[in-house]
Amino acid sequence: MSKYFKAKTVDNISLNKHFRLLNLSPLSDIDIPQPGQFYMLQTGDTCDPLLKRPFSIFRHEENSLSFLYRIRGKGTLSLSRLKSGDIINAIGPLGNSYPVPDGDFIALAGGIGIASLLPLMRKFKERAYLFYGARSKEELVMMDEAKAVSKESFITTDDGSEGKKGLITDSLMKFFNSLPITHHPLPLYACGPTPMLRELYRIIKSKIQNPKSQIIECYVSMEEYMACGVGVCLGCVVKVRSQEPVDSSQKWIYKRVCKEGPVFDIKDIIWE
Amino acid sequence: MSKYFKAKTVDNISLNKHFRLLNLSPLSDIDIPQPGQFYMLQTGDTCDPLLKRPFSIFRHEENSLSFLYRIRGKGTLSLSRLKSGDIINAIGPLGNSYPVPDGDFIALAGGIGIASLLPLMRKFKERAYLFYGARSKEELVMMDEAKAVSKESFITTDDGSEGKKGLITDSLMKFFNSLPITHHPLPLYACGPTPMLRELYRIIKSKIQNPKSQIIECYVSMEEYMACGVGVCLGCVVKVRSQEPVDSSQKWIYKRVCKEGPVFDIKDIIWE
Amino acid sequence: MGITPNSELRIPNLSVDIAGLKLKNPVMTASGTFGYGEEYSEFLDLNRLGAIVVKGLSITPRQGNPTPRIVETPAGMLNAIGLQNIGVNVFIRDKLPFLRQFDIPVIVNFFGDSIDEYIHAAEMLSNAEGVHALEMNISCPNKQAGWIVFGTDPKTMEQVVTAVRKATRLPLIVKLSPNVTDIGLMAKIAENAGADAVSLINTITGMVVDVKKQRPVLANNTGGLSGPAVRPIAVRMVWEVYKVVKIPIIGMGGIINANDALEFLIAGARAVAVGTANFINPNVTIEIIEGLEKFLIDEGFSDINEIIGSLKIS
Amino acid sequence: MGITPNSELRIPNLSVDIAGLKLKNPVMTASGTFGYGEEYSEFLDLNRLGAIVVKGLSITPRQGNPTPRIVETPAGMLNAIGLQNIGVNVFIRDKLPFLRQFDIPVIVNFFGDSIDEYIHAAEMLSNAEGVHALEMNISCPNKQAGWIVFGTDPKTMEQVVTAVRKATRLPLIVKLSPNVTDIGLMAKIAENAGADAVSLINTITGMVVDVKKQRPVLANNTGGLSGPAVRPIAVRMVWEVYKVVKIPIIGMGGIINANDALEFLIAGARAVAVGTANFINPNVTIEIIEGLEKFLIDEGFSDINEIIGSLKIS
Ligand SMILES: Cc1cc2nc3c(=O)[nH]c(=O)nc-3n(C[C@H](O)[C@H](O)[C@H](O)COP(=O)(O)OP(=O)(O)OC[C@H]3O[C@@H](n4cnc5c(N)ncnc54)[C@H](O)[C@@H]3O)c2cc1C
Ligand SMILES: Cc1cc2nc3c(=O)[nH]c(=O)nc-3n(C[C@H](O)[C@H](O)[C@H](O)COP(=O)(O)OP(=O)(O)OC[C@H]3O[C@@H](n4cnc5c(N)ncnc54)[C@H](O)[C@@H]3O)c2cc1C
Ligand SMILES: Cc1cc2nc3c(=O)[nH]c(=O)nc-3n(C[C@H](O)[C@H](O)[C@H](O)COP(=O)(O)O)c2cc1C
Ligand SMILES: Cc1cc2nc3c(=O)[nH]c(=O)nc-3n(C[C@H](O)[C@H](O)[C@H](O)COP(=O)(O)O)c2cc1C
Ligand code: FES
Ligand code: FES
Repeated sequence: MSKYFKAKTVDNISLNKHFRLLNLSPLSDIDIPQPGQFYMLQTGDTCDPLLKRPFSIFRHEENSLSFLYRIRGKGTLSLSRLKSGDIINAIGPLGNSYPVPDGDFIALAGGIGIASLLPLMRKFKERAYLFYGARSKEELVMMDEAKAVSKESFITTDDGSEGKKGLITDSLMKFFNSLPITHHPLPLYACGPTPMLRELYRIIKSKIQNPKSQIIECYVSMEEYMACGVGVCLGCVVKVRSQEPVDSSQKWIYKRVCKEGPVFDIKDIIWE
Repeated sequence: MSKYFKAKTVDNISLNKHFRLLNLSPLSDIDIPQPGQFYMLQTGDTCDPLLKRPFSIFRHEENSLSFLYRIRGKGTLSLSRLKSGDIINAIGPLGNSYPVPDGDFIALAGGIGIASLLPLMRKFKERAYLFYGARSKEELVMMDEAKAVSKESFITTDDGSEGKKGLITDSLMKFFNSLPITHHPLPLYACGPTPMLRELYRIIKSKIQNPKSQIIECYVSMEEYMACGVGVCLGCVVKVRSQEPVDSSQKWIYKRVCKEGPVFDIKDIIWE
Repeated sequence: MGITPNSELRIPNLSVDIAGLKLKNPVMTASGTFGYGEEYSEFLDLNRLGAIVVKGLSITPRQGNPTPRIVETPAGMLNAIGLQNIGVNVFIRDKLPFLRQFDIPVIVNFFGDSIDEYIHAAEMLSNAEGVHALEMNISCPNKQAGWIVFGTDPKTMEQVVTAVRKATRLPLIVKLSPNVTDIGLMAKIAENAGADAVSLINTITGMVVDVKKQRPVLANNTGGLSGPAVRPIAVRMVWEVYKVVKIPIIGMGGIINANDALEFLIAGARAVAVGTANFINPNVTIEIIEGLEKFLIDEGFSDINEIIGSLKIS
Repeated sequence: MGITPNSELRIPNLSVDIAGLKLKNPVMTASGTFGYGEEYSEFLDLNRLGAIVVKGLSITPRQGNPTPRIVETPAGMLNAIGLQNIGVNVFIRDKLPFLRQFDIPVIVNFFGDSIDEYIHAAEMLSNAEGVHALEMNISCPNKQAGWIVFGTDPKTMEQVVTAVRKATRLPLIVKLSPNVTDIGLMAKIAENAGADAVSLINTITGMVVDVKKQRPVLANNTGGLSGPAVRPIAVRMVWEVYKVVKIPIIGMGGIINANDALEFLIAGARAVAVGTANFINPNVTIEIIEGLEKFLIDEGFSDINEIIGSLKIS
């Protein structure tokens, strides 16, 4: 059993102009991925694109791995060219995973961030309060499944073409405010664009600073450019608060998103 | 009407492990190619492979261009991945073409060389004495069509799996020897690997040096690495005898295969 | 940043000045990749180019190297054409009349084996009608100095640039070799020796080995690397040169689209030249010009000069 | 050519000697691309490697540069990790015990901001059990000499190599910077200053610009280019060095398969190191070792040493 394996493309389904669902069938025994973990996928077969690209596991079934992705640049474009039968190399599962929630929880997804959160929501069916925001209706991929496995769902789009018009963090804020102070705090899992995570941190920080509110556990899946995905290149680091800093003048150290992450406690990250 | 145009892949048919037939439908009006001319075809859509690759026109019909190719390295491998609907850029028709034969003629094809000669044989139906050699039966692609349009055909393979076992130039030699000295000399058109062309030159030279034999017109299609295909990079040159050499100590100049060629009089080439 | 109320309606200014030449736009062709303009005139309207730079010329014609002369490498190519060219006289007689038809600056790239050859070629070209500027290719070895490459030895370069400067009143562009430790220093020497502009980068020396034959693939053993593979190196060098010279820079090396051209302009190039990409897409220069215009409109700039050297560094 | 009657039955010799070390085969890992061996030990049997070269160390730990630290380029990548590392002491305490389990040479890459730091690091590492050789990374700036890069200035390089040579009895490999005019000269200086081997190439400085932000993509502005894009340059440099030095050469730069490794060996490298390719294929070193063996068998060689430096030039 190796984390480096070949896989055959079963299909590579176009969901709309930007989003695809890639189904792979590994050609050897593989480890079972946990929600939040990711794989480095080969996207082409020449030296351009050169590096593998990281993608969260979206679904794992017996002898099948699925990835939900958005076409962004040349790597994902190249990935979108894969057709049934094509064989690619993959490395994974990699990184840590979302801590198991005790009871109900909040899942905050911005756009393609849903890819990383759905496995958690699927595993703990009907326990998630889903907050899912995207630019438009078209970009709210997998919404039906996401709603189906959630306890309750809150949807926003930037243009109002589906759900509420506005930012998903605003909906989250309202939700917090509507909860009775005595409500058992729900752990929160978030994945999405950095501005969303930054805003989330602002919200969480204000709650922490409010002596009346209970402290929320909050885990975020971080993104950084990756070269190796396995912890050797040191390309993917984020600043994390630390008691044992490298440099005594600074209270932080670099941690690798691919190894110590991608899931971090939001309070540990230094948001600049 | 531009020699630089986009074309849609109609299909890309696998003839066997090594050979493919690519059918393109140009998306704009194009010039009519002549037998012996070639196109520079885009083979991928990233920076690796970077340069276009040269391929002889194999068939031209209204709004359709076909290319017969052999998978050799990364460019042709990449070309073999094109699927129906994929759009590529192409430049052509480029280079000169085979001079029009007066009457009957000889077509000497080594392997994939058939791609360049078939259009000539097709255009002047049943006027060609075809000499077609390849490594094995499998590599004698398009043999049925080639035979069908020929007056007479002579086939050899290195392994004897089809036709005579041996070199095609030996068959040609025998044919020459069997012709009555008074036979009107047949113009000869050749395309194939350099060793075959070199051997052909040896044969032709011995005929020229034999005062009893009549001089044969002999045209060869030359291959060289190409970058531009249009005459600007000077990458594809061959040494050609010249009355006006650049350097007075040498009786040759470099000519561009892509511009003054690919078809040359065999006697003009300096075979080293 | 130049956003005016009706900026969407305005066509931004693309023209730039290089060494006293006024270019319609900053996009030129790179020497050796565009012949003498004829071949590509079938594919595009030369009048739309910023300038045309022709294949390098020497006082007498050259045969160049044996073949193979080119080989593809990952995202690049090596060439060892060996400076094959028709010579200055034949160029003036047979090629210049064609180029004179167009309303764009013609920049003539030239070289020599010795300082005398450089001087001689510069003089001959300076007297020809229709040559608007000279580009000295100094990436060739100096016969007299035991085949030291002019462009990699500061002293030798200073001598040859000083000598050519005296031999011509045309705008003089010195084309720098990237095969050096400190390209900023080389540019500074060229500037002090009287260059009106520098262009960079020429190709980087490389080799590909045919492992079965245990020989270099190129008949010349080594060749010059060009194409997208070298672009990050070229952009860095333009930026290094921009920091130390005042004369304009013509940037090149691996440009295949408008985004690439913008990298060079922002890093400090006042114009760019497109080389290898012409082979892939004969229309690429025109597409880049259109792409630059679109970028300026989209980003709200009214003049290309606003972005030249605008790189914000950390 | 070593064809013996039953050559098909014989397994050819792959082992080579570098600076007194005996390597099972000529395939090593390149510093900074293989961590301290632990991460990749999940993917391959480290005992099969020719040698392992660990991430560059300094006497004190370093945080390295802010992010983005990497960006992909055509057929290559730029990195500006900024030499983040755990420091010599933590390495000796926490990482060496793991590496000592394996029966392969451990080569420790190290660097400093000053000659003193180099000396100090070399001394500390020389006393540690399980360090078999040192590789000096001289592609870093010298604080004392106003941040001139050690490896691009002949004088500075000579001083630091001479100093380190006195500080250690371990085999000493000097890793050369490709950002120089004459890499042969730099290699010669390293040899004269006491190096037992040279390794090349380190990364080539490059830059990518984000044109919308008008900023370099990397937080450090520039980074080092590696990967297949640089391979033709690296092979040429190995060949240039091979012509002028007697000490062994470790070749690297863009190797992704056995064919690439053979290019370097034939051009004169006695061993090769694989860097960026590990990221793409964690098993690539093993596949290269197998590919080398296959090549020797197919081509009728009985010993890899027969092909080292066997390049026939025209
Ligand atoms: C742990 C992890 C899990 C991920 N899971 C998924 C997933 O399930 N589905 C999915 O669609 N995407 C996912 N991503 C993002 C995905 O890896 C990038 O979109 C992809 O690498 C872009 O490659 P490209 O060549 O297409 O784009 P590039 O040409 O490399 O870049 C295009 C644009 O995307 C940005 N970008 C590139 N890489 C990253 C990155 N790592 N982080 C942030 N921005 C980036 C660039 O800045 C640029 O603007 C994940 C990233 C990480 C780190
Ligand atoms: C005018 C012209 C017409 C051609 N017509 C056809 C055709 O109709 N069908 C067809 O299959 N091929 C044709 N070729 C050859 C074809 O261009 C090459 O096979 C192709 O470029 C190889 O590209 P690659 O990337 O797959 O191989 P590479 O990786 O570039 O090389 C693979 C092998 O092929 C050899 N090779 C590459 N290019 C050439 C070349 N130009 N000449 C000789 N050897 C070469 C290399 O030495 C190497 O051994 C033609 C070539 C020319 C010059
Ligand atoms: C085939 C070829 C021939 C070239 N000939 C010359 C030349 O004659 N004079 C010169 O100064 N540069 C010459 N160059 C270098 C280019 O002008 C340019 O500096 C280099 O190729 C980098 O740009 P690119 O990556 O866009 O090609 C040549 C390049 C190529 C590829
Ligand atoms: C992410 C990364 C980190 C590197 N770190 C070091 C280092 O610490 N010390 C060093 O001497 N070289 C370092 N290098 C350079 C490599 O060892 C090697 O010389 C270079 O990458 C060329 O080889 P490649 O093209 O196979 O990667 C690093 C390279 C990369 C890509
Ligand atoms: S991607 Fe290489 S260390 Fe994380
Ligand atoms: S391929 Fe460029 S001149 Fe012929």
